[in-house]
Amino acid sequence: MSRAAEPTVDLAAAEAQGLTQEEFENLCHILGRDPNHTELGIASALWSEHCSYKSSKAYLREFPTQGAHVLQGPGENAGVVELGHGWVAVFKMESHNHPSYIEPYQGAATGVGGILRDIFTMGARPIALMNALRFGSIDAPRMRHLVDGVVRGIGDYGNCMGVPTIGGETDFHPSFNGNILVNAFALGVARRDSILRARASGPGNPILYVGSRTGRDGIHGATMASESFDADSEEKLPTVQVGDPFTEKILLEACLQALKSGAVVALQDMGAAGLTSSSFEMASRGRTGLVLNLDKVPRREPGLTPWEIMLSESQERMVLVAQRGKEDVLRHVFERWGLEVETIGEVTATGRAVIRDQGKVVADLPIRPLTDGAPVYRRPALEPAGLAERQTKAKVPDPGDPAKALTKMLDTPELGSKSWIWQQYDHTVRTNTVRGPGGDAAVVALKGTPLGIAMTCDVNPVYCYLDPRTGAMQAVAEAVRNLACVGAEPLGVSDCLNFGNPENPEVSWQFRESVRGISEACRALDVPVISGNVSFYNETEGESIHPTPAISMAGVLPDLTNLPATGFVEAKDQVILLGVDHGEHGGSAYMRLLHGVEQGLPPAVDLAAEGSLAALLRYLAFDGALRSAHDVSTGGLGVALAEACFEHGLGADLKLPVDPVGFFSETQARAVISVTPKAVDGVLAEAERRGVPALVVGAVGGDSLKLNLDGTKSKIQVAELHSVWSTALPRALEL
Amino acid sequence: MKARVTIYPRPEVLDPQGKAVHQALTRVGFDGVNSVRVGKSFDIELKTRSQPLAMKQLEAMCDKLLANRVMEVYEIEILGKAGK
Amino acid sequence: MKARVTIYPRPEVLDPQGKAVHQALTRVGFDGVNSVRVGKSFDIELKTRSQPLAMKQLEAMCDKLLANRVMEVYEIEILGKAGK
Amino acid sequence: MKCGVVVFPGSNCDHDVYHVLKHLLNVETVFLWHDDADLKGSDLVVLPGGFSYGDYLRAGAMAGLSPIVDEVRRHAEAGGLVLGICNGFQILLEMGLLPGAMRRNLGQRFLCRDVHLEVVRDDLAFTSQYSVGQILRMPVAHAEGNYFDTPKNLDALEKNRQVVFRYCDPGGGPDDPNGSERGIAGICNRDGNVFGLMPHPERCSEELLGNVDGLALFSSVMKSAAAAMEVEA
Ligand SMILES: Nc1ncnc2c1ncn2[C@@H]1O[C@H](COP(=O)(O)OP(=O)(O)O)[C@@H](O)[C@H]1O
Ligand SMILES: [Mg+2]
Repeated sequence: MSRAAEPTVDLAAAEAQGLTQEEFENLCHILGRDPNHTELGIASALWSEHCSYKSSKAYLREFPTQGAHVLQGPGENAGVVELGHGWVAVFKMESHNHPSYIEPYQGAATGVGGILRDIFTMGARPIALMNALRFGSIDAPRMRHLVDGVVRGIGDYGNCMGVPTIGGETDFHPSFNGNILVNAFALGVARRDSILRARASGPGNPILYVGSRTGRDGIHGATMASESFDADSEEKLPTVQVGDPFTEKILLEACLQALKSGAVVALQDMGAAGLTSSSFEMASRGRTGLVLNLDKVPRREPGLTPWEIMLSESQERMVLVAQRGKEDVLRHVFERWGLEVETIGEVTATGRAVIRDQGKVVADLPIRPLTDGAPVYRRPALEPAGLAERQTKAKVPDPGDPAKALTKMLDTPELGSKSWIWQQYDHTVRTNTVRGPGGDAAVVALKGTPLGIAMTCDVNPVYCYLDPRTGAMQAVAEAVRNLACVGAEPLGVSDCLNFGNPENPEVSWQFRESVRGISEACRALDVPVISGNVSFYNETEGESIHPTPAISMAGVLPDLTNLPATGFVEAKDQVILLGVDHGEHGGSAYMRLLHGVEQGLPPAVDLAAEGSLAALLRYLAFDGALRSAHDVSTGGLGVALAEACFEHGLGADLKLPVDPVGFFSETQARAVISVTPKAVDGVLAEAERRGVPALVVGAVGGDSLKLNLDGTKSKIQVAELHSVWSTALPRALEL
Repeated sequence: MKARVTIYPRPEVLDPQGKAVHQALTRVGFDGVNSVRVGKSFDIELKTRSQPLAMKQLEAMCDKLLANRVMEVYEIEILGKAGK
Repeated sequence: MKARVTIYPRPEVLDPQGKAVHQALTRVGFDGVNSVRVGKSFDIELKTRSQPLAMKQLEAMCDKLLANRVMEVYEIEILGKAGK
Repeated sequence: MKCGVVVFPGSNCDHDVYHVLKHLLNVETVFLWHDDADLKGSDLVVLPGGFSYGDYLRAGAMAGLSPIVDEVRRHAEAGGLVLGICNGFQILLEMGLLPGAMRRNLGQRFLCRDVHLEVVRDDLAFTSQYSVGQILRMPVAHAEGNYFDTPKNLDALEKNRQVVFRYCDPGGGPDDPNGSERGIAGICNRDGNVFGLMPHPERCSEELLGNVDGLALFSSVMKSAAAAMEVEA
């Protein structure tokens, strides 16, 4: 194409691509001239919120990222922690919110595809997936369609890949009516010495393009993820990215095989901002430069401009830096798997990206000034108006018959079983799933070792709305607790920070507070942040979502012999309550679901108490004393006890130290465990030694849950409760 | 009134199914194929006997449920008055 | 030569997909529907410009790969000479 | 005894079956690449689960045309053992080595959960370690497992004793998680040397996974192979 046909570059063009006046001037200053159209496209993609983290970077530095187990913290495609026995775990969580709202099936599917590529670019084989989903009210427009599409999209992609989806979170809240959240998590394993970092090093080394051909898919995706939805969003729709899990599966196998050849210097997937961000990031990390010849890029359709090729977000594509002279080895591997492979450029020592098309240079940009030199903003932050009012304690109505109230709570999509979702996910493939979905944390065995790897993801957006700092701390604390319930030691966090528009000072404040809360909790509980993702601009028509700093956490179990169950296992086992209730109902499910009130301070987080509780649970699990353990979280003791009964359809006869209101209180740092009668004394003594309040509240047995709440008696058949709980979600979906 | 609705991915949208079928055909020796696109087909029998009404109903069905306008296009063909 | 191959479950085969679509249509208010069958559609562009040859190739493709004769039937329609 | 596990592009239970055969049962086991028309002397050929070629047309359709498939057919016709699990079963149907076809699940969705199976045949090389009427628990994970054939063919299938496993409830009563005709979960050919089933025995062959109901299927094969060898000797 002739350069003359290119659109003119001026401030208006820059603004149309998402740059501010200041950023545009800065760009011209860096270049020492005006950029051309392609260069402007590249720079605005690199400086988009999604790629540059310009509004979050300054705050994210607060996270603790070091630790004895950490091999790679934030900065690469995914973080890496040591598991032992020469193995490492590689994991990350990422958002795909905007695409999933526009086209739920493809948006969610490609979200899974993207997070999987982040794992295998590091040289690790993905072995587990999780997903954290936030939908609006089930009756909101399009919501059932969104739920259906997102779940099918996640399932079809992960299932076809043969990576089990073993856990996640699903919630419904009106603050997500116009902007759902789809966060995908993947974890892989590798031998310690086979981890690869995405650094383009060694000038003269060829750059290879592998995988699907390039089309016009998702051009501007990164910019779209950096804007809010409004009425004319439909107009700006890019070509929807379609996931091709079959191609990704062979890409995975071929890449892992290619890595074994020793001929790969670096591997990077083309995610947001496609070839632009992948090539710039690789060269930036390697402190090198590169030359790309766009003629060589395999294309799906004719007539793509350099601008489009550089910004396309076609899926299932990789850039690979090969060792010079060993290209043929790699070419052979990829061709055997039937994949396209092309040499599209080479690494240079110039520190510049020189992009050529049909013999002409179409872009020539310095790399590090555009990556490391991207703008950094500390946006003005302001406590939300009306916060104090929101935090005022509301009156808590008496529930009447506790069993009836419990039934009503379990009869909601929020607290009902999520099995309708996870039965659509293959969670048993790879034959490592020791604990699939349905418990506190999922666990996979690591073949060839005695080790287990546990994982969970947690956050309560209502808590975060009422007090982002406490809410974020609670998310970390709950994740640690969930891991402890299976006896796992936490190794690291990958966070996925979903917020509204950061240019809104109230959102900026929520973000800052949340990051502080995560940092504080991670420090206290000794879990470093090793990777993560920020998703801003989650709002519609000016209405922000509730702040949702999702926390995914992975941990390790030294062996799997004594793995406790989530629910009661055998009659006559003694039920012990760990922790004490403080009657906290700010943002509780009881107040929200039964009384429509979302007010007060969220439950306080006592990090020391959480630490002791988790240590106790791990000790008891390792010791073999724990028959079952389940933490108390959303819905309080009532919901935790009901869930404990469901696993084997076993009832319990319990005298609890709470009144009917306290039955649903969400005070933290608590768990319900069951142990054999013989083990009780030892468990109580250990709890006392560690300063964890412990009380025997009754025994497992029978087919009903019998309650004595401070004198109020109530009883319900487990089967009756179970049938309500297990069908609540499909009924709400009108299936 | 019987009608057939045919739904295809928009031309610019990736069609992994079409790609896979094309490759499979080539693999088993059908090398005379230039391209394959895969779509869905719905044979719908309507109560109405009025063609304009049928068209209107079918268009509404496509817009509302059958097709995903973000990435698909549809065609409607009336097959015959009687349920043939 | 452009052709369209349409593949449907045999009439005697229960079509749960068609049933599900029918129910969904009814749920969103389209109550004028008697029945729905769901099939697949393939738009195939062939190199040949001979219609009889094209038919022969397409039939072979259907028998060998595109349709499962245990439960499916196919129709072939030539759409036009040029890759329109 | 030597086992061969076929790897199609998109197979994803290949390593799971390999693990059971090689590591749990200590049998010589090799992978067989779809593009090589060579069974490497395998006595048992396993077509594993997964999404061969993405299952983009119909599950198993495209894999049914791979170069290795002709060898598998020859092996089967010569009386060799062939086991198809999940996608492998679908491929055997598409190849015509087993009768019938798979529709989408009645519920239209992918289904991953434990199901119960009634053992209908215990006189096959694949089932000798089970007994007729025994109830097994096994995981399924599929979207197209809704077995179909015409009533006439189904009658023939039953008459020829080709139904091997049938879905049931935990007590042995009728159940049908995916809508399969007559609750059919697994069938064999007339000679009983080709067996296909939708549930995944390889996913329940280890104590660690909380269920070993599937292991006997693989050990049955080993046992009958050992017996056959004794006869030969
Ligand atoms: N989208 C999902 N995908 C997979 N599993 C899910 C999903 N949503 C919920 N689950 C599973 O359902 C169970 C209940 O979830 P949740 O109530 O969030 O657990 P917890 O309160 O212990 O974190 C968990 O085992 C979780 O892994
Ligand atoms: Mg929990």
